[in-house]
Amino acid sequence: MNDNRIVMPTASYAVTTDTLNLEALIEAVTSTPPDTAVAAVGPGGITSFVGVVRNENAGRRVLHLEYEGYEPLVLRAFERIGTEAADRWDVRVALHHRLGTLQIGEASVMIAAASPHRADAFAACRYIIERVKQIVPIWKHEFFEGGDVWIEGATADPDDDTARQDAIRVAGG
Amino acid sequence: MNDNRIVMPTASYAVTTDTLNLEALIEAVTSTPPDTAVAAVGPGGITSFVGVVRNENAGRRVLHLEYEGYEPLVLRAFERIGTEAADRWDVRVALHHRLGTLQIGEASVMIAAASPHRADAFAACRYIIERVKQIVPIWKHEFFEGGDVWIEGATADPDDDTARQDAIRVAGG
Amino acid sequence: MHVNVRLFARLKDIAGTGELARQAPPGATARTVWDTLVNEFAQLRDYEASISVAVNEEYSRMDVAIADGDEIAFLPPVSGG
Amino acid sequence: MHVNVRLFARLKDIAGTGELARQAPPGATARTVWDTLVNEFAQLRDYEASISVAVNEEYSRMDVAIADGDEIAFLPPVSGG
Repeated sequence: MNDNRIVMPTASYAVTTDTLNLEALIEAVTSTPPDTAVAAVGPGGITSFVGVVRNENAGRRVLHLEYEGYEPLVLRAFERIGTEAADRWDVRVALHHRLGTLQIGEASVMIAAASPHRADAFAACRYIIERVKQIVPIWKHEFFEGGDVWIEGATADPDDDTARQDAIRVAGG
Repeated sequence: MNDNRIVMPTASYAVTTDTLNLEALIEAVTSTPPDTAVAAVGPGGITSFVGVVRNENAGRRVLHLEYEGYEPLVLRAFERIGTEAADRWDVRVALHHRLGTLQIGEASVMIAAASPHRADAFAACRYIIERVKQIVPIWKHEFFEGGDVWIEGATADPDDDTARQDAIRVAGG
Repeated sequence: MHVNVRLFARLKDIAGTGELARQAPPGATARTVWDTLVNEFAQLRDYEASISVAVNEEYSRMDVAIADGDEIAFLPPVSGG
Repeated sequence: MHVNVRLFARLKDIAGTGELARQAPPGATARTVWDTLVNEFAQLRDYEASISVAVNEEYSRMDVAIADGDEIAFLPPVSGG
């Protein structure tokens, strides 16, 4: 982390076993004007992403998921990702992730990004979900018809610039 | 319109003077399984876009906006845009636009897109807002400090393929 | 024949109304109706190159033939979102 | 010196616990601690090339020197979202 980074007082990060609430994220990125150019003008667009537990994965019929996380490091990773996004785009962001048992159709992750420029809001929102999947210490334990399995995706390495450039590229710049 | 197009029974289109409600759009794209592959698997991701009235435009301090629309054609344009999106990406979509007097910070437009694939959800959501600005017969009457002006953007031509390709390109494919 | 004209946004301000009933000769197109309006409200000429037209609540073309009772809407460049 | 080890997801299943207290020699690195665990729980070796490590709740490197009382967390490939 760079101690010279701009403080984003209204960025909202949370990891919780409670049901997620998109309105809370949108409120976080639009209310309480902070001391930034974004607030002086007000957001023109707010994008959001909600990740939902699907009933199918890799041909297996999924019954439910259990999410485990290393909570203090999850929050630090959220801050890192949010700062990366705010350094690159003119955005205020929110990022909430749920842990514990989730049923099919429940939301596991919610992201919101507000910006005067809709291109920035879209790019930041997409970037953040890609980075969540790359470096946030959370694991899905999948319970399916016939067994269970820990899902393993990316080796987490926040300093891997190739991964970060991939996320920037997918986000469209 | 092509009469052979797949009917998307849960696509939700609205033009209203009432306050918009994002939860209603997300409900529309995720509930009531329709007879499509999307519903069989369930959405994995839901993206949304909310357009908000800004307090500044082209250096003018905006006081409020009045949105006027040709309502029956607005709804037909919404259906056209939603069908274009669903033909290209594996998505269910919702698109609501507000008319009448809007104060600073109020939402003028809301879009939601649900898909098993987050790339599709992001692309469709972005495509839809671009197309709204290209071809939907709605006009902003801006009241600012010192006067008022009708905002005029794009000449609406749904058959202009260059404009449509621009929207596809901006959406990332 | 008789047509119902709809005008929006700045076009409505120029004409002072958003709904006008007008007569059109047999064989008239949407452009015939537009030209009639430009004769009546000179400022509409500024929109010559940028208007869109809808006939009976569907986007159409200026050279489309119109029929008795049609609703012809002239639309300045849009600014939704 | 004394370190607190945290294991997650499948690593926790292999070790049968998510929290272990272990001794480490002076000059030990995170890798020293990992090697100790692999000796104890052979299945952990499968994760040799894919684990990440965090020291005191911050991402770190396997070759970082550790200190008495440190919390060393070993993380299998992540799958959040």
